[in-house]
Amino acid sequence: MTQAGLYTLAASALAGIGVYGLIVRRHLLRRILALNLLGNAVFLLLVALARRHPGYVDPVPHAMVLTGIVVAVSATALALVLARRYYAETGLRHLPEDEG
Amino acid sequence: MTVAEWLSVGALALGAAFFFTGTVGLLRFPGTFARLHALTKADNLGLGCVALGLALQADSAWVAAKLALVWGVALVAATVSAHLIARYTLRERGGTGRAPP
Amino acid sequence: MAAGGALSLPLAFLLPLLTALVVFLLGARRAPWLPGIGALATVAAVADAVRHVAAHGPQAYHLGGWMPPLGVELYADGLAALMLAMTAAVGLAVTAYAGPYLHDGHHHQEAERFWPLWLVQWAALNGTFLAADLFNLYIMLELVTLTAVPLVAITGDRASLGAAMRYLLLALLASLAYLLGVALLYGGTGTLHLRQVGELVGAGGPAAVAAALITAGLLLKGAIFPLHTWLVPAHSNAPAPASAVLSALVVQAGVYLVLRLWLWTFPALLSPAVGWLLGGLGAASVLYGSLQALRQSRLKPVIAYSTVAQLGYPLLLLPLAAVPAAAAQAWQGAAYYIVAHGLAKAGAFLAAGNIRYSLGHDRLAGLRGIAPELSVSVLALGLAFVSLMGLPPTAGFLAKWQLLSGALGGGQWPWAAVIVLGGLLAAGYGLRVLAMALAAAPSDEPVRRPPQRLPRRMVAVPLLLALAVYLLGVSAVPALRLLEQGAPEALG
Amino acid sequence: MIDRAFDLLLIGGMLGLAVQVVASRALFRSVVLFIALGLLMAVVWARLAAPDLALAEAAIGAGLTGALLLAAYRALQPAGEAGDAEPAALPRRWALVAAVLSGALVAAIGWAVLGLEPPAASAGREALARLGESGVKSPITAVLLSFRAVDTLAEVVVLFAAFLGARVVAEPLGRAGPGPRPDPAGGEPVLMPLLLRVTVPMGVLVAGYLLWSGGHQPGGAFQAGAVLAALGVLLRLTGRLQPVAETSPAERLALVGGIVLFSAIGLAGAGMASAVLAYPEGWAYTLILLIETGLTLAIALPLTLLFSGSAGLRWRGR
Repeated sequence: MTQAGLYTLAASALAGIGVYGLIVRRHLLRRILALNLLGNAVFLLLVALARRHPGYVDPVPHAMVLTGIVVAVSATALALVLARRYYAETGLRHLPEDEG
Repeated sequence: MTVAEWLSVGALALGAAFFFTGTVGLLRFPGTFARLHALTKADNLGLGCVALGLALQADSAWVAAKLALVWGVALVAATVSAHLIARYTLRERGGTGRAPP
Repeated sequence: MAAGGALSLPLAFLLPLLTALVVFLLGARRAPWLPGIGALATVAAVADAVRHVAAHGPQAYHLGGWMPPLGVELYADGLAALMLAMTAAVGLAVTAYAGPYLHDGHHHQEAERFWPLWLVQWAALNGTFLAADLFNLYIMLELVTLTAVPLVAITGDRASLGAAMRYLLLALLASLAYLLGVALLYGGTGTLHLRQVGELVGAGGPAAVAAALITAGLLLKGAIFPLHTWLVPAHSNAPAPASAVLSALVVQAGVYLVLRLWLWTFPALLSPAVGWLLGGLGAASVLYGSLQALRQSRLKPVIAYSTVAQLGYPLLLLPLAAVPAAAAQAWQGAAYYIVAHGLAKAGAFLAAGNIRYSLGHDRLAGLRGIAPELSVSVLALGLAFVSLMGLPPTAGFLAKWQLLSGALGGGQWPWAAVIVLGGLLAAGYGLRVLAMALAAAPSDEPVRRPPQRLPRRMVAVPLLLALAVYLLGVSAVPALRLLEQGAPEALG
Repeated sequence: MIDRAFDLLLIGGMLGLAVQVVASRALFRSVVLFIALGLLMAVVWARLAAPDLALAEAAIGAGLTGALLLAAYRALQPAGEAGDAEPAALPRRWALVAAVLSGALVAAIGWAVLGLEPPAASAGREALARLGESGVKSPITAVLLSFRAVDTLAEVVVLFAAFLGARVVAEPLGRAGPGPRPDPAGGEPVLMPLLLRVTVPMGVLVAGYLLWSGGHQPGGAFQAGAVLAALGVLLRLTGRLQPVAETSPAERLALVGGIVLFSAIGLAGAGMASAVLAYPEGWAYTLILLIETGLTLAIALPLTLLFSGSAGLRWRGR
């Protein structure tokens, strides 16, 4: 197995861990962490796939991940502010399952 | 291998040993102060050894200077953070309510 | 290195964006006229784009002069042009409506925050309809999400904060599922351009996994059953202009992309089984959303569940697209459906906003006797509901008719049954609301507080939107001809 | 051989940390381990020949996200409660469903990537071949600011939108961001002014260098902006920058100026070059550097403000 192959498999495992955490853990902060794990998995997949070409490293996925990192921190920041405000208003740190 | 390379390998190995010791200390020692003691002393020395080992293999003096700078900056950061952790712990545990300078 | 295509394509993205930035720079209070100017400029750019598409066929604009796969292409065919035009109509209406709604003295801070968010969202929506690049679409979708969530939460009460939180978490999951699929597609094809990917990707296993991930993400963003749970709390707790934008545009962008990607990028994967699966989800949305709408006791949740139902219809195109006798008509019907629903839903939410603004609540039981005081708003609500039910002479009728005759022409009676049943259920919840609103005030009712007077512009805007639905119902030829520009080759 | 062992060790560490982030009982532990995972990811990027990403990940992914997470962790801790008091875990059968679902996902993606042949041609290959036409020497900067400039423009707008959104749902000034300082009356640790005197000028220098170097080697507006934002966080935490409820005109200009400049140069391209977001012949390098300078501020300031939890910041030196 090549180095890129190893890391692509690692990325799929990381994605699984993220999705599992997103489903089973209900604390808002944990859900945000799980989403970030999933994001890291996607980034890892992109960068590992960029490494497979013989003779060159594809710069386009690198640019995509760089963009993705900034998008991820923006979304995380908004989610955290929203979670804090939600907690301040309701005293809850998770979303009730029944409504909606 | 030349003498410089032997020295480099020796320094790297020593650095790794320091890091290992520091990490064991971090994991095994009781209490914040003891852990801090293990971590800061051993790891700063370890990083110094690693930087030295790499500097001996460096292509130019410029790269070696950069490695020295890395070590210096890491020392400053480690000093301040160790100081802050110790200060915070002392205030929490000591219960005097007044932080030492 | 030539851009090709109409300059108005990038302008449709850049003009609302620049307006948003300048509004933020100056402050909405200091320049209350600026959002209106920006909206008019955007509408002009969109009109020019539509004119180009109608006269010269599909337009492709290569940003930076770089051809794909190197650069990002903006692409407007008839479908994209129609979406742009619908967004422009709703956008102009919302901009006109939000002015008096927000500047009435109670909502000063909300106004400062609403304008930049909404204008950035408009830019991102136009970008979503135009982008012919999978990764650019990801950023546009994130931009739509990150502006939609604050619009849900803008009132800051408990219900809307919880709804916004749920919406944000699910939308981020959806974006990442989409991006995961895009990563696989780029890894397999080396390009991000919609049609180039379609030509290179084939129908193998990796393509199927990527398509599944992307579709799951988009169905979640488009609130298709069973991934619809976040929609109703989010859309019914937002202020009226935000609800209108969210229901008429934001979720429909997700459904639009499902159609766009399956017909242009993954036609090779669109087997009858896949078509039935996606169409089945659409049908489930139609039936489930309509049934839930019948059971609500407040007006805004009724309209929100009706959104869940209406979003399902365009997906019925996917099982019909492979049937030669049904494809052409179903294609027109599905595309027209998105437009008809967008206009009618924006009108309905703005009219409901008037009722709520005036009465201070939107409980169905409390609507008795409002017709004399809120006659125009109730009229607009009624006209919008008639289109949602699919009665002539509305655009909703025309869209349903095309879908239905496509389904019947191709012998696809299960889909025809869903369409008819969905229409009947819509009549049920629509008439239930209208019956309440048109009923005489109960004589034994204690004295109500007098309804608050509505600014004239807020009265007129929902009615104009509702009338636009009738206009498109009576004279559909230009829009349908526009749709033929660059219609998908995958049909039939 | 050693290379492979190192890769396996990295992957093992990464996945082990990820499992701990999800499974750990104490939330604080999860947060800290997630930050550690971010640092490990930076090493992974370096291993995978992506030094640009290593820089960005260390500064943004681990550093700023970590600071945001820790501040939020503290804010979500009920007053006077030591433990985490987490909501009840889901019933067992749900965990089973989740395990099956995520297992299926892993299997599907793993199967897909193993069947994925690298394409003969790719956008990246073309980008490398036509690097000379972009006006810069670093392929990633060329992709970000020339070939796919619209992505970068939209992405800075995403950050701006997150700032706008955070303003909508923000908490009161006293509770937002990292919260009140533990002992505003008590003195500052003696080493703090020293640290700032070393770090701040050096950080500005590093940011400037990263910005300039982006034209020909790893670095650029993202990394420079992240370093500046980290400085902003440090100054906010030590009280040099105080949160305020109003965004000053200068801050407004810094927040949107870079985006306006980028869009304006992009629009001018329609008349002076071949297309929107194209640069006139011979001007590409200069204009890209100008845009990147504006973007550095448009990245640094919203990130700092998102951490600060305020609409603006005022200087309160000591």
